[in-house]
Amino acid sequence: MKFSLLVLASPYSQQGGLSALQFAKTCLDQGHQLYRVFFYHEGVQTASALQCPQRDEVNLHDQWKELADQHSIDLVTCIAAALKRGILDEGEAKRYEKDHFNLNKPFELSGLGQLLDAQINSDQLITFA
Amino acid sequence: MKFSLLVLASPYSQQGGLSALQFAKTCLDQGHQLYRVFFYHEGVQTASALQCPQRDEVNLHDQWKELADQHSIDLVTCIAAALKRGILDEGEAKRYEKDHFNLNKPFELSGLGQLLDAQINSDQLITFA
Amino acid sequence: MTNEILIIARSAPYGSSLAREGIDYILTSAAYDQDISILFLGDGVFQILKDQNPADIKLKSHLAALEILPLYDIEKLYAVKEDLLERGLDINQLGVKVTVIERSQVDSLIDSQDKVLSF
Amino acid sequence: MTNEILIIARSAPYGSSLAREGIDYILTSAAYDQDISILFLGDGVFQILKDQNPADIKLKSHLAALEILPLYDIEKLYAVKEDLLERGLDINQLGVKVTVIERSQVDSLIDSQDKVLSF
Amino acid sequence: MKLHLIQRSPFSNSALKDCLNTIGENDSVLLMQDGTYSLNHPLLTDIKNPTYALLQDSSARGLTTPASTKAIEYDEFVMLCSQHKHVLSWY
Amino acid sequence: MKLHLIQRSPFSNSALKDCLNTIGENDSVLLMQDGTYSLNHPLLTDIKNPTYALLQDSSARGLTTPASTKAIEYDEFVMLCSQHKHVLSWY
Repeated sequence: MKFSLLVLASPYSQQGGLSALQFAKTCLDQGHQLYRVFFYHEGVQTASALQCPQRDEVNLHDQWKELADQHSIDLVTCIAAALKRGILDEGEAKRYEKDHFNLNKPFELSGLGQLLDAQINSDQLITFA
Repeated sequence: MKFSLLVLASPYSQQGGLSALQFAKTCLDQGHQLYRVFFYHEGVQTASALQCPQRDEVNLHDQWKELADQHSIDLVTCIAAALKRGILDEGEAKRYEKDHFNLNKPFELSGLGQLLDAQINSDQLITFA
Repeated sequence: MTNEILIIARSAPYGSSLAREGIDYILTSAAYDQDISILFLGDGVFQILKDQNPADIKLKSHLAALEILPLYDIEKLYAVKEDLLERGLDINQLGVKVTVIERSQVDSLIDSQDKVLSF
Repeated sequence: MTNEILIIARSAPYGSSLAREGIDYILTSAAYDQDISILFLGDGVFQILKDQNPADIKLKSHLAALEILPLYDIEKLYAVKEDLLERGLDINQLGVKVTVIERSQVDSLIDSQDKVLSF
Repeated sequence: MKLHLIQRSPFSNSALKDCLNTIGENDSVLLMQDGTYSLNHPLLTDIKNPTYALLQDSSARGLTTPASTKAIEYDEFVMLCSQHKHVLSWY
Repeated sequence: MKLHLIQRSPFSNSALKDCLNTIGENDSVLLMQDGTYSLNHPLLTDIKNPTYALLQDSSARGLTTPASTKAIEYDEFVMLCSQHKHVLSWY
């Protein structure tokens, strides 16, 4: 089956991001396809490369990156939700005249059309809040 | 009177940050002292200089900065809560070997002792969640 | 391909941005020619109250966003009768045209759709 | 100067980080020699359940954090009886030593303190 | 004598209920943010404590304040905070 | 035939209540995250729908699963999602 995930949970304030990661790994273990992970609402914080969790905490950003590198999963961060929350890539940093940025590949910024595409073209879209 | 504020709310996901700002302005208008604003939990996101709200949205980061510049208010961000959520200043960026950072003066990173100090040394500590 | 998509709006506006982010998703879906319905359920029924005046709290009007839905041909709006009643709201206090349905009808409304998502 | 500070712990652990962040504040306050009491109220009573085993969900044990409180001389722990009962919990299921008080006693407990903060 | 700030909707969150379960007879309640959705909630009609609601927050939401509740602005919000020993937020 | 994911505590959030208000007779309920605090909630004892709980989430919290609820792991969680037309999250 083709799954997509919608992550609304804030990575270090709520459990939803951990649940989504575990769900994603189990999907892949079972041979399902993971079509896209879409980060929206507070979930966009997951994309920040500046997160420095403690050593005994899961680094959600790194774990998603690793999973995406191994299985070429689309990690899409909603651009409108991300920009207001201070998540931007190099291009947006230039556009908004910021000296710094915090979003790198494989995370990417894109519009809500990518969530719609995931909802339409996956058999199942599961929300983690 | 001496007030301090504890901001737990995420700046662009909840209303608490807007309420806290309005409360702070009213305090100062009434001649009260604002001893410290402490950002904890999701409130630490307020300190990110990378936030790019839309033009018809309040820029909470800039508004706090302006208020602090005018009235020399302490804007303290909990360092432990901030680091895991990807909020760091230049010094922490070096320590954690990150190429970028997003926290500048007048926001500063410090420990929970600053919240305790605010609670003890203010007449009133008001929480905005 | 046009899908029938139901958005369940469960969040009250202003306190959380979820209500607004749900509407943003609805407008995007409409722009891509999907057949959208909206079900206001639980605290989501507060989204459709008339006379919202959020300028004072420096937030954008949620009702104004809902009012442009007809321009996108989104006209299938439902609200749950019991959820309105529990909150002391009657149909005269609503600012957009909705079809009031009973809780017992929600199940089959959801089942009739190709896709469902809630905010 | 030592203040009597009451922390009201209202959040269930694990789903939200607030419960943990409250404990972090308590440990800080204790390190600065404040006289701390903790009141577990509402869903906060779930913090003191025994046999927590969060390694499987990759989170740190909340109970383990509570168990070190006596090392900081924090021994005034209270839990609300009715909130335990509503959640089907009895005293045998608790992992730390608490004084069970009734809802009617909460008001005067709070009033007796110099400072109060809830998480 | 405490001031309780209710910051969440009583229909989706237990903030108001948890507060009223333990409220003292000399305490006051202030509804703010989504807490203003409590304005016509049955739990509030049963209490004798002074009840306030932040006007900006209720009018933003299209809510009207019943006679039993006093609509206030930030000026009075700050003043109420200065007049109570403890101010507790419920969220 | 829907699968409902309950992701919040029923004592502090209306997720479970809102879900059960409108649940269909052929639907199933899966408790996860703080939703596992629902395990002994009165609302659940009244329903006839199949009820599941994510074992990792309940054991993390020190909760035991009553006989009326089936404890499952992520394997079965994914399988349940693949077997239902709609999967709805309540939070």
